[in-house]
Amino acid sequence: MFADWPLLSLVIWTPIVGGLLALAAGDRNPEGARRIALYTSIATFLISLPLFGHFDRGTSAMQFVEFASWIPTFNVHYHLGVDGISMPLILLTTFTTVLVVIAGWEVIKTRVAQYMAAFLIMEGFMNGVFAALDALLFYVFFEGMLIPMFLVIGIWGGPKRIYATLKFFLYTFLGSVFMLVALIYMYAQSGSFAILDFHVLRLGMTEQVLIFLAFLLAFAVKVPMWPVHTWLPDAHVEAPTGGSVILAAIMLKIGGYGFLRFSLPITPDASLELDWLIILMSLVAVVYIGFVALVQQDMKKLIAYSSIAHMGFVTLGFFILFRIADNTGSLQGAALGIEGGMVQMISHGFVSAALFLCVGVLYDRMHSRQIGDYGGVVNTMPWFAAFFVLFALANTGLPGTSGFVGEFMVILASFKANFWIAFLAATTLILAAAYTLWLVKRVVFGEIGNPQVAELSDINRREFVVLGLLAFAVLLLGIWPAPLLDVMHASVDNLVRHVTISKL
Amino acid sequence: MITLSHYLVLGAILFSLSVAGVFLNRKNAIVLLMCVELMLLAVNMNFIAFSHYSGDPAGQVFVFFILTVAAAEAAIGLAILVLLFRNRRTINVQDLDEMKG
Amino acid sequence: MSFQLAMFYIFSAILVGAAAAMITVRNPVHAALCLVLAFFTSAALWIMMEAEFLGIVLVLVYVGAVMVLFLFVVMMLDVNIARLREGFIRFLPVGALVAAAMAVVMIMVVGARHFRIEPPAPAATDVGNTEMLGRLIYTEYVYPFELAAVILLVAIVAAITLTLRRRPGTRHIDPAEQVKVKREDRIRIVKMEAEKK
Amino acid sequence: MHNVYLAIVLAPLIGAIAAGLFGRQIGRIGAHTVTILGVALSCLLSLVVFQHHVIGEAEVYNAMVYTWMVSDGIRFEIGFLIDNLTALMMLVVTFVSLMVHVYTIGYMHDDPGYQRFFSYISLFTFSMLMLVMSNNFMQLFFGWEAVGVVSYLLIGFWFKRPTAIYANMKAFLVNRVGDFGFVLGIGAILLHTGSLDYWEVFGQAEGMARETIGILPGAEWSLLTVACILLFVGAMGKSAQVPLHVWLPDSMEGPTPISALIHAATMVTAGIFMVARMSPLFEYSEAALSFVLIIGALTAFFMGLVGIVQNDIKRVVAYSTLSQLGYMTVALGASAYAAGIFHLMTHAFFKALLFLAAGSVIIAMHHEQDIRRMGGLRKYMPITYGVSLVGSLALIGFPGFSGFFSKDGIIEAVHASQIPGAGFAYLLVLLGVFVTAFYSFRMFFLVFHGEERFRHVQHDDAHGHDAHHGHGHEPHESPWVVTLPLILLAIPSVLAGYWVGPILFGGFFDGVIFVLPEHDVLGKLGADYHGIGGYIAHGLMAPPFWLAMAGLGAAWYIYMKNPAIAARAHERFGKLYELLDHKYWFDEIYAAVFARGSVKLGSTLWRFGDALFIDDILVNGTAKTVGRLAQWARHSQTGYLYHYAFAMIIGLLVLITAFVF
Amino acid sequence: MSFPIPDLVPAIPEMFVLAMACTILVVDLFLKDDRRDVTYGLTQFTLFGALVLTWIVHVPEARVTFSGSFIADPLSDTLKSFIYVIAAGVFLYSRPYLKERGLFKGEYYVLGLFAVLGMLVMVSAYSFVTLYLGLELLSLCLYALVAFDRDSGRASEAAMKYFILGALASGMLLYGMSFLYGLSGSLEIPVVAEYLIANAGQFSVPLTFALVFVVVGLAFKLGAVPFHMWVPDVYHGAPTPVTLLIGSAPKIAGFAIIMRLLADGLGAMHADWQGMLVLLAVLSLAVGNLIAIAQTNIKRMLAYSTISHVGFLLLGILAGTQEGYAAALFYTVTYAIMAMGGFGMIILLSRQGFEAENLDDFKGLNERNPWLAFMMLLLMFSMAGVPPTVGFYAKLMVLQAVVQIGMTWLAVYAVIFSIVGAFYYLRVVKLMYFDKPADEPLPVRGLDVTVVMSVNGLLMVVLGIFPGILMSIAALAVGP
Repeated sequence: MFADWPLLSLVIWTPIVGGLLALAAGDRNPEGARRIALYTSIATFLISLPLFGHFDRGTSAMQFVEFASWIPTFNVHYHLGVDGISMPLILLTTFTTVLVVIAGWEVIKTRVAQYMAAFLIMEGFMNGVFAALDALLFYVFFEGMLIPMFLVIGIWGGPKRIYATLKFFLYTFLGSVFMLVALIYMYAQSGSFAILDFHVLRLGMTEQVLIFLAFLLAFAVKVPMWPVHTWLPDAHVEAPTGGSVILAAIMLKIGGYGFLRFSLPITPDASLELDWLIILMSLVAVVYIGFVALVQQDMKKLIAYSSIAHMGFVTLGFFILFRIADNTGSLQGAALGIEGGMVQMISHGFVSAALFLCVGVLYDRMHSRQIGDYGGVVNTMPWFAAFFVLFALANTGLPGTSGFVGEFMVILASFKANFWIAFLAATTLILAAAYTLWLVKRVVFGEIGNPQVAELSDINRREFVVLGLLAFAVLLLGIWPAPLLDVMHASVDNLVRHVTISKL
Repeated sequence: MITLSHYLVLGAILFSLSVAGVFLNRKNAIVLLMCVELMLLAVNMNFIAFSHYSGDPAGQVFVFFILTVAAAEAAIGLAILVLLFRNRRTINVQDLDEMKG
Repeated sequence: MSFQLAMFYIFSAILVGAAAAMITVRNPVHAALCLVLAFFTSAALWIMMEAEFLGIVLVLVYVGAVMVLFLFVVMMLDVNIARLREGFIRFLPVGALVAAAMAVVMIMVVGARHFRIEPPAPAATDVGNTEMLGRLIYTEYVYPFELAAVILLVAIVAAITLTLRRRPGTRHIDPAEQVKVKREDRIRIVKMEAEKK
Repeated sequence: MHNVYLAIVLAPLIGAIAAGLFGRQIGRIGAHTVTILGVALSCLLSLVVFQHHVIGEAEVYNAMVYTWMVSDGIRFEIGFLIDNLTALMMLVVTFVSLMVHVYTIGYMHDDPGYQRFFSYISLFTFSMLMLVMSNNFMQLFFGWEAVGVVSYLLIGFWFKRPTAIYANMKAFLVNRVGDFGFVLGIGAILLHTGSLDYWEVFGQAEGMARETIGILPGAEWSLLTVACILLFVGAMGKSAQVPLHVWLPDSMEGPTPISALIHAATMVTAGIFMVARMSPLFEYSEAALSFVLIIGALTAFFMGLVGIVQNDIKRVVAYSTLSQLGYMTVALGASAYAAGIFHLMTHAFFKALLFLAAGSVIIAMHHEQDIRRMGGLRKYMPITYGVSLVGSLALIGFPGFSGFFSKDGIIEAVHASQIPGAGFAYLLVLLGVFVTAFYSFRMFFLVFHGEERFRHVQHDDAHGHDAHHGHGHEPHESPWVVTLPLILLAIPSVLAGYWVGPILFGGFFDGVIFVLPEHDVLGKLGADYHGIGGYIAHGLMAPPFWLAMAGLGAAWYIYMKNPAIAARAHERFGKLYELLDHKYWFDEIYAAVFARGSVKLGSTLWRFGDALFIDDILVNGTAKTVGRLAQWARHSQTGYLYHYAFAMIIGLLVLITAFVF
Repeated sequence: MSFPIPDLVPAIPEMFVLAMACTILVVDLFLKDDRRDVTYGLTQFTLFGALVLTWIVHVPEARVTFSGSFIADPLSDTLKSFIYVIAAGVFLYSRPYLKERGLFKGEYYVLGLFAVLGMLVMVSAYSFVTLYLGLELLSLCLYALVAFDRDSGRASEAAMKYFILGALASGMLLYGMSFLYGLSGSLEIPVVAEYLIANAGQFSVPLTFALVFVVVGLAFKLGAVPFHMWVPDVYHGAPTPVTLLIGSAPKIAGFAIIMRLLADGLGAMHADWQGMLVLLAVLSLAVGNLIAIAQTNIKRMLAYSTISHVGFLLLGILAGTQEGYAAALFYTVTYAIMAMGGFGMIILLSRQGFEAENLDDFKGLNERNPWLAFMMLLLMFSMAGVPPTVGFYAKLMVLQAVVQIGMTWLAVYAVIFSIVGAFYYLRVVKLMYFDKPADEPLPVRGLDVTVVMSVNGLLMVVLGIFPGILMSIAALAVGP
């Protein structure tokens, strides 16, 4: 029965309407705003579930398609649909937003309505990004979500929030405007803004390279890839917990999603030509950022850098396929890399969200994110410590947790491409373990570091629910990733086939 | 014979002079107003010349309107000048720099 | 050189000289007078081009009204002339250079061959220049004409708005106010409690 | 049998979850009951399995439990491969684990983290079983990492101790270096075979051996060699082979039961097991075998040497473990996989025994671990003394004890091996025998014989777990929960060796371990095997026995008879002593190069790469430049009318000159 | 002699506005200061009536009357409608401000209406004469209005600068027109256009020469670099309601004369003026956005932002295609609405004796009045061109037009500077949302102002979600 509903519109607009309602509830009625936000986010999550349940795993075609004319002048349509690549990301978004709402329940004390509204509206936009099949619609959502995030960091952020949020906005804006030009260019060539039309648009090599670079800039900033990553640590450090969670769990994924939806299928030849660049940047992200993460003194900064390193795997997995074809002469393993990247995105959504929430839990109690201010947290917060260690291990890619699946797949795939790529990628096993466990050692273990730590109280029920849900997700995905993978196969196979056909 | 070119050159010289007047004059705002009048004179010269050499009266009509507008402009310009003087006790162009940057 | 050409050169020379003087003289009154001279000579040139009406209008309206207005304002404002001339020489070279460049460029264009056309033979019509203009203005150009009228109206309104002011310091009696006055405006009854000893 | 296998794996897991998540609810007794029941069930069922496969000679079982995922046609599955090797390993693991569980009741009974501890060791049992029962590389890696994590958690069990949480991180990281290689090895295998299933992979081993891979420009290496060496790097991490051995001694920071379980009997032998399991791969790569052989030999000898100078009772045993792991590795390298596995098994028993006995001593000494402050414990702890003697004799390979059979098999195998480096390895393992005997009995004598030094040595807080338990009491024998496992372990420590015939020469591993005919050293030795008696008799003639005796004698002489020699030797060979005392400076070098080096590199990259270059120069620099440009540009707006007009004229002129002419 | 009475119908809206302006002028004379609202009401009625009349007399075809000096076509009617609406908004916003400062006088409305009339004339101009007269009518009213606050030195200084430079620009425009007239022999735009098409290639030097002057004149009116220098000073110096007026509706009229002169009249010389506009656009984008960053006064900042928007607007025009013109029209209209909102907000935040024209005056607006802050937020993001606000579509259309003609580099250049631009718009948002208020709570404003501001702000989003309508209107207006 659900299959006939405009599910995608619902997952986009329900939170937006809910956000406006929360806004209307006003800051004088924070309790009402919270409840509206909670119900809306849960409702949205429930609405998004049939997307998974009724998903036809056998086809790479877009599903749950909605189509309506939007801007006739430009042949732009309100065209929604999901395939195996975007659908999991929508679920991730709706799931994470519920957590964010709960996590911000009593922590946010000022301007609650605006806070909740910002996250709900952002959720709608992000769902829109994943569901849009029209490039302009995509772009509108892509940019639109910057606004609430800009405000979230700026209003509820830390002391250097203004620098951070401006940097975040301008960086992202910088990347995306070039994409806009590229989209317009392709519109000029094809007379349509439909992404699927772009996929089959024939483009010359120079055009492809330029379009590819434009996309690269947009998505690389979003992912973020080295060397356009420096906004992320700042944004994360200054953002409130919820902001960090959304930023890490979903916004970064949009960059990765963009590579799959735009860069690879639209400019396959340029991707082939320039894959070395992406691979290089990804490996730098893994290795260089791994080392940088090692020396961070601020927990959030450390996790932010770790995010960059983990996202390096995503991009590596996406762009490894040409090398595989080149090295082995077959495409065996190409889908492995891409699916690995996809799984890594989902997993990183859970793990980084969980880690940021953990830091948030500590921050709410001690108002410090400095690693040096902690020590021996396990003595006073054993449950918290258990969760933290679990998520930290997931972050190091421990088998049995979600963090393992994607990394494993990408490393295996990259071995098919080149030994040294795999070698550098696999250093994450050491580096991620080093920075994460060192963090754990300094924060969680040891004697009680200072009197404040001795006063800490363990997580309350609300926090337990949030972290417990994430722990469940992390373990479930680690123990049985097949359901997630099954959803992707058809789309990824189709993508691989598509990408390997030259457009020249 | 006097060719069209003669008048046009004359107009051009007048135009250049008026323009030079606007940016050379750094002291007296009223001279700026006069320069504007001179510029319109140059334009009028052009129109009349073109009108004369093509035998088309429309140019002269335009000049007529330009003269009217110029008179109106002069009135408003002088009013502003008077206002300026009242407010600032000066019409020194160099002193008109309260707003910059 | 024909007489006309000679006259043209003479008038032109005066015109250019007057214009140049206008932008360089120290005293704004002199500048205004130079402009008057420029208008006169222009009028002469216009008349040479059979634009008699406009020539006359230029003299009557411009010299007679506008320039008088200028002079009036110049004298009314009574600015310190000496101070106003400082620094003129300093900016002259650059300014003159640009102006000269401008003139050269413009002359290069307008002096080109295709503008060297002869004047048409005077048309033998019984309609005079003034009449012709009159006809045009009230028929074909009635719309612009009305607009010109509006512009003049605007100029009047604007000039009055900007310059007419009631001096706040001046005292005047407004009979209407006096008539409208009510008891409450003038007298206030204050109730006071009896003083307690 | 499928459900039996599943039950074997899941029973400890359920115990772990129950004790871990609901520890507070079920209490201490509940926690140890549920976990011991779980492990006991596993152990029992393992016996059943053992009976089924080894004695009943059932078919090899290879089946999938569930599909973990499928990607790109590659199936990632969870499944079991049960054959004789697995059955043996299962038995060893569950048995030792059960013993440790029981022992823990006594050892940990005062500890506040009692339930947590049981949860961890049960979880470990589960992970280890997953590892050994796996039928594919993915699950192997899962178990591989899972045991590493539990080891991490257990080493840091006393999380308040800075040394413990340092040691556990170190252990995990060093293991990760190994895993790094291991993952790449899996990648190499997948590259060629496109499958992660053992059997499918083994079937293609020959093809893989022929395929080459260019790693360094110009150097084409056999893919199989690369894969095997990479896999072996994983084994080096897990089984603590030089140079990745540094974590194992430090891991003694954990409670003693886990030292016995994880860091002696089971987890550290995972590497040995893995290589044996991969014998069809290693066999085709002589280079890899040679590499294994040499690494093993180095470990066996040089780590043993370090054991001589250690004074911490657990560290001595730890170095002994390292050395013994070296022996096993040597066996693998010599293609005597069965010998390696055999030694693995016997070692599991006697080393667990030694560790637990050491633990018993530690309890008795109130958590004093320095053997220089012990002595003369024989009369206080007769049971412990007895089992320690058994364990030590087994360790040094005294004829008739289990260690003798397994170690002798290894040494003979190396002697017979033709693999490059075998000669060198033989020399080292021979010398190792002397060293083993020396340090074993050095410890034995210092602990149980001689002066009762614990009476006059001032207690140094730094060494004590609990300084208040003092010297008021005499040392006394441990409770039955401690001694019972000791006794139960002592039995196989002696008897397991008598199984040497079937295991080494009797085709026990036929169809499981694959050996190329030209590598088949055990086959060669087997030709001379004529029963246990002959084996022992042969052993009595062979140099290893005499070397062991020499070691034992030397220890007796130096530490019992004439302790002054020790001091003199200490002075005389100061440099050498220092080298050994610092464990060849591995820790210091690693700390300087890797730990501090990467921190330094990280902060350089951060400060100069991220903060300075990208952020300050590129990002903020651009912003600042734009800002400065703006400030500069706004001066063009001077406020002066004539400048404005001038700008217009210039603009006009430019347009004219640009477009008209 | 006989002379046919011209068809007056198309000009009815203009005549109505003129008549009403004169009426108001007279009525106002007889009104006491406290009944000045009548003037205001009449003014609004005039605009409303004119809007209605415009659509009553509207026919889909172009009608030329008054001997070819007047044209009514879909473009003019569309633009006029926007002019009425925006002017009405301007008057609405201005009222409280004027009242508080004793500037609430009939002259403001009369001059304002005459300015509107000037714009109408420009929009409908079909000959150089009408075009010039309309332009002057508008300009003269604006000069006077800038100086309207007679006691403000800054206002009179601004008026002086505006006046002199404006006259200079008019002179240049006229000079260019004189050549066009001299060469083509006509003042009527279609005749000039025909002449150019017929004599393509001839007289290219003097024609280009004339074109330069015309372009300079137009560029000045729009405020394109380097003819932009009056913009900041005038916006800054003028009373805010006047800034509001100057900054909004006249842009539409400016667009109209560009359409009439460049597109209709000199369309044959597209290749020439395209180059010039490229230069102007490139400079405007850079200078406008750059200097805006350094501003502390929000009126000045918006002035520079105007300059940068003009750069964008020019991009649309220089494309020279129907899409380009439609894009430019869309851009102009949305910009006018945005500017109205932006300056309107300054008025709303001002009160007697206090001009909220420094950026710092916006500090903490979200705490003082979240709704207004939200509206300003929408306006700022719209100006920055961030979807889903309408400003994005404006930029999108323009960029699309530029890309369509193969000048992708120009699009790239434009977007780079729009990033710079985003910075200073964001700074306003930052002040409103992230900083603590330095000022007391806002004075209570009338419902009308609040409603209009809300409409104005929400329009950014509504048009952003449904941009199709306005796009169709724009496309229809510039013709097939």
